[in-house]
Amino acid sequence: MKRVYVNEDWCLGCHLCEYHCSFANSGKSDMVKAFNGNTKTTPRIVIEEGDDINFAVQCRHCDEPLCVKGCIAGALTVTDGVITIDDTRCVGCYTCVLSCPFGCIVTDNEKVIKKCDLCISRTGEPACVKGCPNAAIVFEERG
Amino acid sequence: MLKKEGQIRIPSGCAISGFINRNGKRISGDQIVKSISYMHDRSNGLGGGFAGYGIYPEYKDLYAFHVFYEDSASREETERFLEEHFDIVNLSRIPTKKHKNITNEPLIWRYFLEPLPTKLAASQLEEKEFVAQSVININIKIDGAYVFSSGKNMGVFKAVGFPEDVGEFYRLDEYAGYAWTAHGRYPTNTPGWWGGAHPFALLDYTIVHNGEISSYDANRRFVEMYGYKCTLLTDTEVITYIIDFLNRKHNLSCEDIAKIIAAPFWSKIDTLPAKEKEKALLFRNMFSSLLITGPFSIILGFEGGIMALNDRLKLRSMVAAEKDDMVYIASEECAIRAICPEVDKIWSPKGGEPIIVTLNNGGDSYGN
Amino acid sequence: MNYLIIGNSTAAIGAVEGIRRLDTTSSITILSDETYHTYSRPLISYWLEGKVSDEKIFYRPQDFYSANKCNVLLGKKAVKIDRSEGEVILEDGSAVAYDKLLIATGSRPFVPLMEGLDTVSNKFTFMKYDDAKAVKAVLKPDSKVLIIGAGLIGLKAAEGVYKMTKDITVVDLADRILPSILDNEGSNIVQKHLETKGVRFILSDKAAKFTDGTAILESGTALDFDILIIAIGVRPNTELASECGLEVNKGIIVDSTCKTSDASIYAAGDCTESFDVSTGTEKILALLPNAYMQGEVAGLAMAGGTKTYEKAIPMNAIGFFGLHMITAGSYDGDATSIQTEGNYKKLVLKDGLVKGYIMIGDVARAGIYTSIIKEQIPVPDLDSELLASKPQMMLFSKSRRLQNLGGVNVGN
Amino acid sequence: MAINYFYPDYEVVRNEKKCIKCKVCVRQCANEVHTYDEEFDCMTADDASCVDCQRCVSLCPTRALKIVETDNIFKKNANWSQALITDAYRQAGTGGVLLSSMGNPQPYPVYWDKMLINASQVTNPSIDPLREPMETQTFLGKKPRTITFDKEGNITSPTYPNLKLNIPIMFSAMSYGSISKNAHESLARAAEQLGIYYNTGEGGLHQDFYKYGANTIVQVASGRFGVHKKYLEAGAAIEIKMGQGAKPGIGGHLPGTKVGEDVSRTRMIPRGTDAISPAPHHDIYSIEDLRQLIYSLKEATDYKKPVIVKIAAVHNVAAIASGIARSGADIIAIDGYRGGTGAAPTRIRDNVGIPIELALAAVDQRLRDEGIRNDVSVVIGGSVRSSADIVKAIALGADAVYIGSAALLALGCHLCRSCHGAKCNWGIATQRPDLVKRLNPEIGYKRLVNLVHAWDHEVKEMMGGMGINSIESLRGNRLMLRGIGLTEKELEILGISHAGE
Repeated sequence: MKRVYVNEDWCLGCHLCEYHCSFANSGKSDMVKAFNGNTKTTPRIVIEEGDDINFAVQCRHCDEPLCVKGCIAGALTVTDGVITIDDTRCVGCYTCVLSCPFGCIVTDNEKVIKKCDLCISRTGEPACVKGCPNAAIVFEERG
Repeated sequence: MLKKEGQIRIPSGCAISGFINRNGKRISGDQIVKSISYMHDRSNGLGGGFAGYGIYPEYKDLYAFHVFYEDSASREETERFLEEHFDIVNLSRIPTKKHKNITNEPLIWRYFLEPLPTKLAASQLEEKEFVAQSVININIKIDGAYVFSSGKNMGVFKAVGFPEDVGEFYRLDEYAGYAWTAHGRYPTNTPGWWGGAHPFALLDYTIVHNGEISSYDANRRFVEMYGYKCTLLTDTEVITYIIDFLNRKHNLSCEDIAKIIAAPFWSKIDTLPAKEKEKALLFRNMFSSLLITGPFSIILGFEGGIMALNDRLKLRSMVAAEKDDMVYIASEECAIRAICPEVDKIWSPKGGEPIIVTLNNGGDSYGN
Repeated sequence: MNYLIIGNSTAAIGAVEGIRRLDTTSSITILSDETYHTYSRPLISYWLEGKVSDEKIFYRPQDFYSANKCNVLLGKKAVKIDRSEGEVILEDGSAVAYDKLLIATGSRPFVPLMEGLDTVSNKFTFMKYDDAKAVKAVLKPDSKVLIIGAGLIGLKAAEGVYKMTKDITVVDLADRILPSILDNEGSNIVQKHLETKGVRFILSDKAAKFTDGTAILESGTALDFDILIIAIGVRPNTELASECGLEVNKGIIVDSTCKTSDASIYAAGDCTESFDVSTGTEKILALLPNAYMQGEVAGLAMAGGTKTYEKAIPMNAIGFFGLHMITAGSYDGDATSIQTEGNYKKLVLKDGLVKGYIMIGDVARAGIYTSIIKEQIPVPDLDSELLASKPQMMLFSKSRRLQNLGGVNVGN
Repeated sequence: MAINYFYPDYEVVRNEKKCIKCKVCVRQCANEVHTYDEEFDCMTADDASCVDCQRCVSLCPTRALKIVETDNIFKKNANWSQALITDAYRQAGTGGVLLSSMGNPQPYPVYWDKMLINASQVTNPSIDPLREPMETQTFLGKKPRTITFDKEGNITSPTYPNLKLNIPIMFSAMSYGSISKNAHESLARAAEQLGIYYNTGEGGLHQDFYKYGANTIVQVASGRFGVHKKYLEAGAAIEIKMGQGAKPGIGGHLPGTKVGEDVSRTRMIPRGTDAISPAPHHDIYSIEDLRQLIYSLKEATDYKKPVIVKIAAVHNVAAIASGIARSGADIIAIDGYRGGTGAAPTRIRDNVGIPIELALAAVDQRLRDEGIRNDVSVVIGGSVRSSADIVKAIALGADAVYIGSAALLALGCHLCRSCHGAKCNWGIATQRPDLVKRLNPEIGYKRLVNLVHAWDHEVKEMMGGMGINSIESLRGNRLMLRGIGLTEKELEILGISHAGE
């Protein structure tokens, strides 16, 4: 299946992916509205920055997803390889945060957790990939 | 005022026809006149002409110069030049018949010549080169004189007018040759000038051509590096020079010439066997500026044969036919059927594939 | 092939999903002594609190059994396993045959003998849906709730009733709360947080005797209550296994495919023992993720698969009144801890490995630590400077990152 | 001193309503124009540092930024332009030579834009490149003067090594050092995919790029940086750089700050030292000396590689080219005065040399007049900006073109002409690792391939329009061009007629 892959050699640490992710998940029609309003959407992608190296991390959509297996509420499910969260079931216990080996389950002040759904329901192409200026994250089939 | 040939580039559409008897049997000129007349609508009256091979058996070892003069002054100057360089065995006006559609005719003279041995030796040139340079010299340097035919045992007859009228004017029924080519002209950028009519000839090479080549200036600027001077700015002229250059200066055969001027596509070359590929690659690379693109169908006449060739995309019509020892080529089938209703075989040659016909018996070009 | 599963909770569901990955046709029968569609036990406090509706307490969608072609026998209690006949005898005397059997009987609350307990009318344990329903039936605004046990269940019960009543007292024999998952500092932080919400704690004390409505503690303190919740601990349901002669220690003994000492009988979940890689010991790890993972491996093994589960560690993610904490592994070793306002983190190293951690407040990306413990990645292979600061992929070597973030076979 | 203050040339305009303070501009500007002020929670910009490279504008996700030219003006003066005045102030302050980069930006006539291309109508059909073969493959190098065969038809006359180009476009010489390794990798990979060539420039060939040797032209310049036998053998052709259009008559200077470990090894000079290419080759003081170097290089490579001699287009270019053609060079490359550079003295860049169009026309005609045009191929560069320029160049007589600036544009260059500052925000003209990584060769090479393919496609469309289906029939076909707004003299030099004639 197509997944988002990171090539840290090309990540500039510009954080655009974060902003595109937030925007994509904000439900707003315009990026300015998504950020200059009262509520800001937490990005589902995390940038790690080092001295010479940067990279973005988001849900790997594991073949053996520990988050899904450990979910106490049956809120995380896999459909065609894509792991999604059902907001109405999540109780915010964070067992998935405990389980995810990549640290890709994101929490904010809201009750439920947030995670990357590959923008499947919105554009078909992950917004982070589309917004990356240097192809440091790509959406492709590998292996 | 319209510029004439030599002052501006002249594109033109046209009709061509030609035939050859493989066994060298001589055929009356009225046949070729009849053939070309069937393509009347492919001409516009601004030029017609013919080339006949094997027509001067009595002077077969002499160069036959056909010359247009605008006035007697140019004739005198030319004749002085000829006397200086050649032994003039015979000279006369070319016999013509008054024709209501042929007007403004220049003085039309014919000379049977051979180079003066002393002059030839002094020039350190080969005989043919000596003759060719002499022709070019007259044409460039002597105002009002134009040599339009200069081969042995062959002759070009051309004028402003429809080709069938030109044929009558020159009384071609009185000539017989083993090969004939004809041309009806449809130029779009000339008032019509006798010298500009086809065939275009140098030595025994004659070209009749239908088309408008788009590679003209690339071709011209290349051959002009090698002593040619394109004075008429016509396609026919440059094609003739290219053929002369490749055949006479590089000793290349008609087949090879076809591979250069209508070169195979690179994609085709890639598929050839190694040896052929090497040759084709070298030809295209070495003579890249002699590739002729744009539409053309030509009939090249030369001593002992004819070659017909289409551009490699076949952007102009051309059909060929065989009947016994005759081979016919024309822009349209009607022109063949007119003189040979029942053919053995008729076909449309592919673009870039030459039809080369030479006389049997190693070319008894005199047909006796 | 006839699969039979005793139990209808996490391990059982894991097993069904495991079996169906390999075998989509054979019959699966599920026995449950409860009468509910499979539901999530940890959700009962949320249900009681009203955060989870009647529909959402279910662990899997309503069409789960039909979609997975399961024959479910609800309200049927298994009383005996007849290994020689290959069948399980139910309370009503009927028998259900199996080719492969999974024991997923879970655990039950431990209620010690306490004087006068039988006189208490509103006394509850807090493990099943029915427990929560029973509490809800009597819970009124201003009910005085007494909870015996300051562990995970007790405190979740406290949170569960909190919406209705703030009058909550928690008593525990230990000197601190959540002793099974937190260290002293951590316990203090959480206790303080709960106390700011109004929960009262009486620690290092225990109920000596009860009358209906009053508990007398060993210290002599008398506590009035309307509702008593006993959350002292749990015991594995191993009787079916031991009675039919399977090897049982504290829990049922299983191998890495969850097979018991009988090749056609498997066991998974809270009723079994697992190997804790953080301490190197066998122990009962009564945790929902562990139950699922064991159930799934058991299901796969029953259907002929070879996947093993051997990276279990104790771990917990839980929150009380908005304060989140995630813990894992063992705290025996060299600890570094950082405490900032509202946040606490402790990382324990031993023998060149990360053995355990506690994160309270900021729990972001804790799973990276969890994986380091489970995968037993040597500390020298990690960026030691970054290790203590926060969990991140940058801790790993470039080649490992490449494998994890750019490679294939993700998550295996 | 107040006189040393220059009002910034450009101003950063930020639309505060659109700005979401994502700070991409802060992170991406190597000139540190943008900052985020924590105290006031606002974005600020230092206009004085802005070079108008458009990096921030391009990356701003909400399109909140634009750069405008300042409207601060000196008193108007048609003679003393503001730029000249400022330059005088600068030099009065520093005493130094002014430096610039990329090509001459002054408003001299662009002859490409004064020539129009022909198309067929009626008498001669145009050719549809989608239906008919349309050939742009070409060979560069000396052609045999004669051809002979033995009895079996095998070729017996000598032939010469030629470069085969699928498309008559090559990437100009740009050294590793002046541009980044990722830029070089992009060029190399694109050249390989396109079946064309890129050029090492005078910086040697990085060890990682020997694998692209079959599509590499290795350059030998006056500094001889990175030249050794293996290097010469690695390339498909060797180019002797005699001059560069952007700075005819002078050498080059790569500051030591750009000579890091890799550049040092590739150029074979100590790390951190300035790499100075002398103005002349000190072993070439005459045409005879050039012949010696040409044949030395041919000897060294067993006569298997064509040798290119690259010169700047200067006044006497036709005679110089003729001399080169008779010195054994297989290809002459001529670089016009608009050609780019990583750094050049401003006055030289803007005032020395002649337009490539005129140089090309003069050289092609001169070589034909001497009958030696088929002995050499002619490649031109120095501001070939589009496929139309290529068609015109070939019709004037070029065999192929070099593109440099256009290739860099494909890689993201915005022609801010600040290469000499070495802080290229697009990761091209820089060696700073954090900036170099901004040019991902995976993207870069594809963009180059796209650009060249697009241009090739357009060249084919125009050829088809002219009724020409092979590039060699366009070469030197000046009838296909007409001048517009040109003087008789200009038309004469270009060898073309005026539109309407």
